[in-house]
Amino acid sequence: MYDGVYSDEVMDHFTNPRNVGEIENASGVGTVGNAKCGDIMRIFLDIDDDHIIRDVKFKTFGCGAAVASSSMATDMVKGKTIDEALQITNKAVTKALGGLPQVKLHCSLLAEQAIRAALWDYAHKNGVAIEGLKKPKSDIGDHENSD
Amino acid sequence: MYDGVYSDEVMDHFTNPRNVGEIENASGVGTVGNAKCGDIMRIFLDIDDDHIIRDVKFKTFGCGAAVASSSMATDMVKGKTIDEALQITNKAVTKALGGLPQVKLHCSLLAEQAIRAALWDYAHKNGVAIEGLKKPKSDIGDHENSD
Amino acid sequence: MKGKIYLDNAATTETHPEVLEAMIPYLKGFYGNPSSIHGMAKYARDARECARSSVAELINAEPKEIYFTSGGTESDNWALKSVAFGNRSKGNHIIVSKIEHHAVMNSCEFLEKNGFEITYLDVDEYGTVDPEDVRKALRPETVLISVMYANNEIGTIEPISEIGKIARENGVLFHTDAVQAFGHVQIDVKRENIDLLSASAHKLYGPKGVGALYIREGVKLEPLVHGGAQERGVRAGTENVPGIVGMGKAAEIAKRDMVERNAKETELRDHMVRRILEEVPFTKLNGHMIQRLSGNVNIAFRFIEGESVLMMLNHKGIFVSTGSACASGSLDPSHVLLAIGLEHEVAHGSIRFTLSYKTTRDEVDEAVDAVKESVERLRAMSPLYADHLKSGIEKMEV
Amino acid sequence: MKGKIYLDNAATTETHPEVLEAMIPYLKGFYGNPSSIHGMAKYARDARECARSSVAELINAEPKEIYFTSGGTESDNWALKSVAFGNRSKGNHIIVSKIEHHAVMNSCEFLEKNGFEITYLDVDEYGTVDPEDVRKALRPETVLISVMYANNEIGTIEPISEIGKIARENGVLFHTDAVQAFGHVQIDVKRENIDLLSASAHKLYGPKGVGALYIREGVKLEPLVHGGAQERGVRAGTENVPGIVGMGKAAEIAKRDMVERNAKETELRDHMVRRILEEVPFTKLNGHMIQRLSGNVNIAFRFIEGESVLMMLNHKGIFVSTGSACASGSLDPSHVLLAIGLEHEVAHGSIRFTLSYKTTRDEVDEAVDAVKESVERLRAMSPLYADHLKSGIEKMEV
Ligand SMILES: Cc1ncc(COP(=O)(O)O)c(C=O)c1O
Ligand SMILES: Cc1ncc(COP(=O)(O)O)c(C=O)c1O
Repeated sequence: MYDGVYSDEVMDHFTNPRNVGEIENASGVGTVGNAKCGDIMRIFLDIDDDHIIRDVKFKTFGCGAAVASSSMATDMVKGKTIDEALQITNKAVTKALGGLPQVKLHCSLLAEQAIRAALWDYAHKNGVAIEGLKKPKSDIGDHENSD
Repeated sequence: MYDGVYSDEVMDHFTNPRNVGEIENASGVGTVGNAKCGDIMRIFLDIDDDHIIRDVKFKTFGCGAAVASSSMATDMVKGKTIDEALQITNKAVTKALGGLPQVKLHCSLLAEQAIRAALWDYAHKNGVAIEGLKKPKSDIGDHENSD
Repeated sequence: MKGKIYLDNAATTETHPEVLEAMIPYLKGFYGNPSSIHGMAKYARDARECARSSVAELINAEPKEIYFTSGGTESDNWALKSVAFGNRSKGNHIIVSKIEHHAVMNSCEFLEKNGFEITYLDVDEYGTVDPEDVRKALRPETVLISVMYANNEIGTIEPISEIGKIARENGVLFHTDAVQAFGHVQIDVKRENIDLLSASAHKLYGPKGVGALYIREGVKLEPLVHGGAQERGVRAGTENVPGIVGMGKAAEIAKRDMVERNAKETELRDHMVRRILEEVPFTKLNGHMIQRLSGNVNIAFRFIEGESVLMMLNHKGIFVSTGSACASGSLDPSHVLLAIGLEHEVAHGSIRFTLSYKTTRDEVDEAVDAVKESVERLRAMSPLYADHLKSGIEKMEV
Repeated sequence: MKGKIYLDNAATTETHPEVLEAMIPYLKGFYGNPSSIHGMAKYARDARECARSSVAELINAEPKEIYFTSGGTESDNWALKSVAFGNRSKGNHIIVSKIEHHAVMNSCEFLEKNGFEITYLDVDEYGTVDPEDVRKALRPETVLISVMYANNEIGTIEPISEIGKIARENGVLFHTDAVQAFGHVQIDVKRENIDLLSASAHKLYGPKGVGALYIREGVKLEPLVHGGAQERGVRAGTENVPGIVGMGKAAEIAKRDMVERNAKETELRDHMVRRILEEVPFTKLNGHMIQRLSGNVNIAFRFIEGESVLMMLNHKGIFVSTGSACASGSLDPSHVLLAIGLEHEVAHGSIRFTLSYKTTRDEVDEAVDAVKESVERLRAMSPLYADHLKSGIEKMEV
């Protein structure tokens, strides 16, 4: 399937994923991806008044790289400010995972998008503007009829 | 090279060919084949007044099947009358050899033709007519310019 | 691979010890080129012809109708392309099923680019082609029907003799990709009116890199690979003698052991299917329940993605597969699972377990236990499962 | 084959013990399909990539420029046909030499039937192509030049870097059939401007049924064999992993031992040539004296036919060859020997002896003694020799 195989870091985050779960009454929730492509990620953020991400959880339907990317990305944004979290790109996630196979690079992009979607949700709910954040494109909402 | 390989009979006649040589002042000599095709057979006959083939010798340039066919064919005509010798076809030679690979069947035909050519030579020299014998076609004479 | 459970025998099999033993002399002392004239060639030639007979016998063909190739893929390519290009003056239409292997599919795509028209036949929810659909698809310009003997992903066995009959009645050549069926199912090319049949050794406990194309006597094919006069002038290249010997031995063993192997595998297969369907909720068997390869179990697990199941099982030393091995490299769900009508999500959550004659009941049970655990873990992280639970529907159709 | 003297190493070689040893694990425990995702696949994949690097290193290519095939013949077919059909819009003209292997020749014949024009370049009496002839044959519609690296019958090494230079300067793709040269001659695809190069493992103490095509980065070829995504999507089919591992090992050993092997073979070759030419009258060396494969001796013996020499030697356990092994099945003398200007009779009387790194001086001497005896016996039965003696000319040009 791959030119290479998964790195040890990916395997570690896949077999022992960090931050799995949901947050009740989360400050923001973002869901991206669709079942047609085989990946759906949902990220829950608990953001305090100082705009610091106090807690983060995820649920993911997807391959090993999708799970590992969710785990790594959530770990990376935890404790960060919103501005800092926005700096965390898919490249950074991929790098932290020790690389991903070419065909799996989109998984780290999904993780980036899921965080942004959750931040958007937070901004939207709280009526705040976050500079540099755009409305998320692919949401779970349209996955059933995105064929 | 072959679908099959040479039979034991062929191998025996190839490794211990019978009747190799020449006959001085032979009653008839026939040469058939050409170097282009890789086979030349020359047969010498010693025929007595009763039209009996007293002795027969051959020289052959050619593959294993050509040598074995010459050996077998000469053995088969030795002591026979001219009429009997004319009955010996390439099929009989092939059969006596325990069969030949498809691509080598022409070797037994050459042997038949060489005997007929030698008989023709005898008939021609002695002014006798042999019923059922036609002028040989392929002779050594035209091999150099038969390209 | 001690302590490992290999359930990916449709991808490739372990070479049978008897097969390897038969090959070794030709990898060592008897290394002659069969096309040479000297003594060293004779051993190679005899061994090759012996193997040809064993392969022929397994499908009731004549030895001279068997041509060795480098594998199933080459056999498929040869059959499709040579029949197509060789009959251009007669017509440019080919009929295949929607669930063919990529070796057939991608040859068809190539032929389409070169002016051929391909009809891709639908299959029903079990992956079965309806022979009547074959008949209806026939046109005056149809030159070939190609329907696989058994599917590599879902194990469904196709109604080959019915299709063969229709092909023969209509004077159209019939090819079947029997790579998964060869040696696993009783095949009779004469009775089933098969004109061309592809086989591969490594799916039958033989070596990789060798296969065969059966070409019915009287059918003329332009070579795919031109060159020397090997294989009666239609497949050039120095023969892979050890590989051919291995394929022959594998065929011989298959003929000897087929009934026994099938009985054993079928029992284990049905046991595995029963346990999974009973013990893991929201699952479904893909493929036909009865017209099915004895070693094939293919299950759709809802709400989770197959590769992650595969990886969890892998972590436990259990080797399975999602789509077919060669489909990989792509992210699309298997064309076979879509053709039997699965939703994308369900197709993504399907796993193939393929047994061998060596698989034990303990292995199957261990695998099922591991599957249960992995599926539970993954569902616990699945947003689709969470949504489903919230939706309050306890049971649902899958 | 104890007590036998195998001098047919251009037809095929004995697998090197180190090669077989390297292959065995992949014929046994590590049988995974490299396209699978699980752990069993990783061993196969790693081994395949390691082999790819070894093959690349031997010719100064990059690993990603090496594509494994089923042998030299497939590589030749793939290169010629895919370049031809893929560049139809650009042109339909191909330049090859008159002494190419049948894999190239018969692919050309097939292309001619499909509307391509082929220029067959003459060679000189030593079998050498004149690079200037290549330049002169170029047309605006030329899409490919294919000249073999070294000839399989007479061992002549062609001026590849000159031809490569002309091809590159003129923007025409250059393929070389290096099946006989790969691992025997120092090849540098970069320095020699080679775009495509065919190799085969079994001519280099590797296994039968595996070869490679080097495709320079940037050159795009349509697959010859369509299907799964193996070999970066251009050569489908489950990989012959043990074979590929064997080819890699053979390449690695060749890189290590080439200088030593060549020195040893060259000395024996020259000794053999010298003895035959001195001790057997009416003989001649076919091919180039210096630009020659280190293991190749090809001698024309006048007045006798080659196959009968071969059979006599065979009887004594000495294995040699007349034309190339794959040319057999035909009765015509070798097209290579005719191309260097031999008369039919002389071409028919030519024998090829090809040495290996294991050949000893004693074996060579025993073979020469046997040749002398066989040639004498056959000349004694030859009508051509008799005529020659009667003609009274004691010495003659051959
Ligand atoms: C020059 C040359 N090209 C191509 C081939 C074909 O290689 P293979 O036998 O591996 O198909 C051979 C040998 O048979 C050869 O000598
Ligand atoms: C149905 C089917 N056809 C063709 C092939 C290709 O065979 P091979 O891998 O021997 O090229 C396979 C297996 O990969 C298969 O399962």
